[in-house]
Amino acid sequence: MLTKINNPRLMLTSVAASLLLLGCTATPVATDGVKSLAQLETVDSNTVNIKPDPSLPPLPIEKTGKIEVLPAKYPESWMFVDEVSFQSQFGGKMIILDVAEPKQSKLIKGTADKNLVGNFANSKTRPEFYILESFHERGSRGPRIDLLVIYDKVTLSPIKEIVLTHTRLTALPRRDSMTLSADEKFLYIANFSPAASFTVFDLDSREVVDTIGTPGCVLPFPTGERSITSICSNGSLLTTVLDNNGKKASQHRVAPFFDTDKTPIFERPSYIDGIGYFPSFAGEMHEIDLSNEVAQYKGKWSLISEEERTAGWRPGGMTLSDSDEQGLLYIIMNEAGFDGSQTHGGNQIWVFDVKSRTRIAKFDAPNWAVSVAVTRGKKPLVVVTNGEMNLDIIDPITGKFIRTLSDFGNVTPIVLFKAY
Amino acid sequence: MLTKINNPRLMLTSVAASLLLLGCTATPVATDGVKSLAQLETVDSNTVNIKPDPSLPPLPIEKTGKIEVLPAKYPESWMFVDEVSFQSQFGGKMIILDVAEPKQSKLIKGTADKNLVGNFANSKTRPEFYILESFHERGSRGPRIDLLVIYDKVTLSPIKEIVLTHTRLTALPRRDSMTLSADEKFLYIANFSPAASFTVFDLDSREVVDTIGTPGCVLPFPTGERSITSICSNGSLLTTVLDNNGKKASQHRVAPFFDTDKTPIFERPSYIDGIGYFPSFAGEMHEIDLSNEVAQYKGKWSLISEEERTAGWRPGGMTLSDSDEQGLLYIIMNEAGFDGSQTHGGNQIWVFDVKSRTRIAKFDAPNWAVSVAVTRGKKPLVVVTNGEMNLDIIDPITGKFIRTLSDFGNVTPIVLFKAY
Amino acid sequence: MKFLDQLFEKKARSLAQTSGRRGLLKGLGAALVGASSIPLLPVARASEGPSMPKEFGDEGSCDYWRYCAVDGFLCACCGGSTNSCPPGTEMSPITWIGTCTNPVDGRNYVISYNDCCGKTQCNSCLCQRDEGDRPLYRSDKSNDVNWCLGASSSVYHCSTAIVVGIAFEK
Amino acid sequence: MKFLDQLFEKKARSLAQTSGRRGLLKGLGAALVGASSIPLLPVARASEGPSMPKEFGDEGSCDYWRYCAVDGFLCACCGGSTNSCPPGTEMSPITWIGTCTNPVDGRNYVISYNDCCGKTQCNSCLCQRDEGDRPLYRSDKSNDVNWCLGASSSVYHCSTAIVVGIAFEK
Repeated sequence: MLTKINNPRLMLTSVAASLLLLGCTATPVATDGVKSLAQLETVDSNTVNIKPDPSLPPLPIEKTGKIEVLPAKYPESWMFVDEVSFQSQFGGKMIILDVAEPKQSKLIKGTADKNLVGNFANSKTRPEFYILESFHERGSRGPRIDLLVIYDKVTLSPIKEIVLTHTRLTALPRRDSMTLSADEKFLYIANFSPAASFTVFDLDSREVVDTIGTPGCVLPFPTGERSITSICSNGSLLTTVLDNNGKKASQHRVAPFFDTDKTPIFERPSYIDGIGYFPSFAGEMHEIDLSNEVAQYKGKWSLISEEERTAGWRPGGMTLSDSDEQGLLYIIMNEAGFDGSQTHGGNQIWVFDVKSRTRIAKFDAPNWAVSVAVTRGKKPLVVVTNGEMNLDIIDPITGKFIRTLSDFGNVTPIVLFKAY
Repeated sequence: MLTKINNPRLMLTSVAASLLLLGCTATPVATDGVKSLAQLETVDSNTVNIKPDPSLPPLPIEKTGKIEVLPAKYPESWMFVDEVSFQSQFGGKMIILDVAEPKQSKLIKGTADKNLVGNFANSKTRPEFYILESFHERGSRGPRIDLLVIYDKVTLSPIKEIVLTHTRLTALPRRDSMTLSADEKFLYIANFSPAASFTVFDLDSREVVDTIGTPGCVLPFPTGERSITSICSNGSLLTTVLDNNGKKASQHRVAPFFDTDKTPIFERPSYIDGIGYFPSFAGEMHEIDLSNEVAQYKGKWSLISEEERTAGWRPGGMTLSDSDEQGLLYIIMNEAGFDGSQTHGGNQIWVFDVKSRTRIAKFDAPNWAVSVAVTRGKKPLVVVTNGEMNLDIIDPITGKFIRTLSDFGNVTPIVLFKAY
Repeated sequence: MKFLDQLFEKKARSLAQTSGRRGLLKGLGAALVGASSIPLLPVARASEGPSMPKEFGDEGSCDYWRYCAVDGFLCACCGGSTNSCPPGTEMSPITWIGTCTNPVDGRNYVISYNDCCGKTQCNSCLCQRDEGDRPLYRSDKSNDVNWCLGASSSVYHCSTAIVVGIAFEK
Repeated sequence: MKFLDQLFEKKARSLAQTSGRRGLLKGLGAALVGASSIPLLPVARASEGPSMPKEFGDEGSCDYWRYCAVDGFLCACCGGSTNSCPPGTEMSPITWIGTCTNPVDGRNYVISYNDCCGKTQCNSCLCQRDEGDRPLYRSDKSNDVNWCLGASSSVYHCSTAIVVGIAFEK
């Protein structure tokens, strides 16, 4: 029935199957079988050494319409990549990536759209994640709407969309633009118009509870059971305490501990055991205890020696630090830092034991480092967004560069989140 | 009043202006002037040789809110670039580009958004152009709407948006997805669901006149005064004749002149003096007279010699040909063509005098050629979308490569249109 | 779009050197087949033979045999597979088809390249082979069309390559 | 975003070599100035002197003096100029500011980096200098924010660099 093919390098077969296209109005054209021999091609490298065996049974006909699903619990090596798509911001998305997957084509597990520099938050206990995105009715034109979209982690489909009425923060992505309370009862959403506030969203009822003003203070760093700490324009902190319904109970100021002009700190902390670690532009590490009802400033220490400071070492990057589950902190360092280089990244990753406030390792970023993240588990991998906007995978124990991940839909993957 | 600066290489000045930010809730922080000398930098190459002259009067304070406008008649060297943004299709746009502009920063004259692989048409006589685009309410989700947007060429703002109800053609962009009647009274809009039809739009009243089915036949090639010719799945043509109101008067078949399986032609013609030039995959040139009420097939001739055919020469590319105002036709040729290479582009541009059906020139595409276009006027420039998705500019008289245009917002600029 | 390979792989000018290499099977009078019409297809069904049917190759590679007429992002790289869509997308019911030869059994199969729709472009594993591709007037074989026109979302995400029949010898 | 330069210019790893080069003026206690509040600004006005005020350099180059704190696409490359928006866009009334030194007269000027909004990103002449840039808690000096939040469209297209005052000596 089938043309016998002895030499796969000169394969040419004449076929004609039946003519059917549902909904197609084109007049089916009867084809008359034997075609010109105009093109003889070698077969692909993939198949060039295969000798066809026509005695094999034919492949089964496959069903259409099949859609994949994901496990409810994501493996430790999976991460959420915030692909902000800086030069085409309607195309932003979260990419769910297995950074330990050896096979290139299996890196991507799925995606969720995130329009116009949307914000993202992830749940550790609920089988869902949260995207806050905005749309104009006509792309760049027409009325704007801000939407909180609750996604099902298994199907990657929206469960519910909630219209929000306070202008959400739209800035380069960061890990703390939306955060969850310790018990994951409430989601806290940063607003910025540029008046600053945050919206409390109840994850059980899936309804907005309230929006609470934080004049001059930004971002919702979760604190204790039911509190939110924000960082203020005068170098102080503001903790908002909620009641059990998510309504404001009280607000508390923590005295200024830095100068926003002279000694600025990054507003992108890492967390270890209830302490928020906020590096300064110049290389001090500020500790803020976020484990109780009100934030408490715990002092600072230096990431760098005097010699290193003189040499020009500074921390820097878009997502410049992360912590692993063993309590180590990883931070990008730039040997040629200056005021202006703070978001540009660096050439090394330094690893700190924050308990002893000592550096325990450092390794070179193989291709520059703009952002850093660490996977979950006892044997974490360090994932670095490099200068070419690909991801370099490094073993933090040995400091050894493992490989570069590219062509996973990445254009500007500047924030990575642990997946649960 | 100002710190005197003698050495611009060691510039450091302490400044403090007044504190005002309309609508900003941040508490203004009083700054105390003298700052740390932590960073001393050399100034930029731009300015390094300038000796500041403080006796000059200060720069005037500038107004905000200024928006540029364009001339109603675009110069001959301007083109519309269809930036389809293939890997981020919400970010598609038309870029108005002066391909003869020597200064890099002045290449772009303006842009108009074109969402989800929208279609474009340009008017020669009206101070407007047309974009057909689609939106879902929530980016990739929600109800879809197809919109014809009429743009003002001077302000690059929408004049009117018209909702269309027949599924518009969504395919890789081409020059003939929307076309105008010879007198520019009517706009013809291709629909494809995959049932094929075209919508007649009155450019005077700015209203839809009618939608006319063309079963099995696609694309609206303008014909004569008030006719539209489409190309059919059996290798024939269908001409639809309209009355003066834009309603269907009659339809006429032109007998099949090619085999859509064996001897396919490109559906992307160039036009010279009322004749549509449709190359075949294998290198024949089919002439269709579109100057009268009903299309007339005028026969074919070969772009290539027998030797060239044997060697593998074939035409190919996304927008593989264009004509200049002197009546010359430019077509991309691939020396290693095969059935499957038709949209891949080629390594040379050949120039034909279609009256004498002879090739009068050929030149190498400096960096591969995927699409080709020619500017208006007596001294046209050839513009080639190259394999890196930049534009190579070539002088067709000498065949000499002039320069490459890049970084003009281009990602996948695969169709170019003359601007008027 | 083959010419886009370069863009994604950032290898300039490789196209000119490689564009003649591909072409497992030419455009040979293949069928007008919509995936949703499979039950009506008079094609050979998988037999219940003693040995198992076989394929060979990397379904994440553009060279894989099923992709002979493909033009798009491979769903096998996007969280889907050759015959399934990534999570949260929707498979278009209508599409274009190609006829590709399985090098393991030497048979020609009708492949339906159903698009997965409803999320922003996958933007991984761009593959443009175009063997047997025809222009818009042969819509059944036209891969320039956004076939998500048949889905509830017209946003193209990636392309599958589904075995929907055996192409009969003529 | 400076690290994006590479992406756009396709020059890998140049960042590490060049990131220390820039820095015309450090972040020196500059002003909280919104462009819409200019009439209220107690700044020096252009004098009616005999010689003309001067600037020098290519306003399409990231090195141009006015761009010392910029982070975005330069409107001067997008159909606009240092102080005007491209056709069909809208200038945001609020924004962040920097203080840059004009090398011709040696003066420090307050520069307002008003975004132009309402069309898809210009995607040309990406420039990230960030001198004096501060995080979100100092929103007046924060260039990570999409300042199109003050315009009718929140879609960012490009950034201007408008002289809105002279920075006084302290």
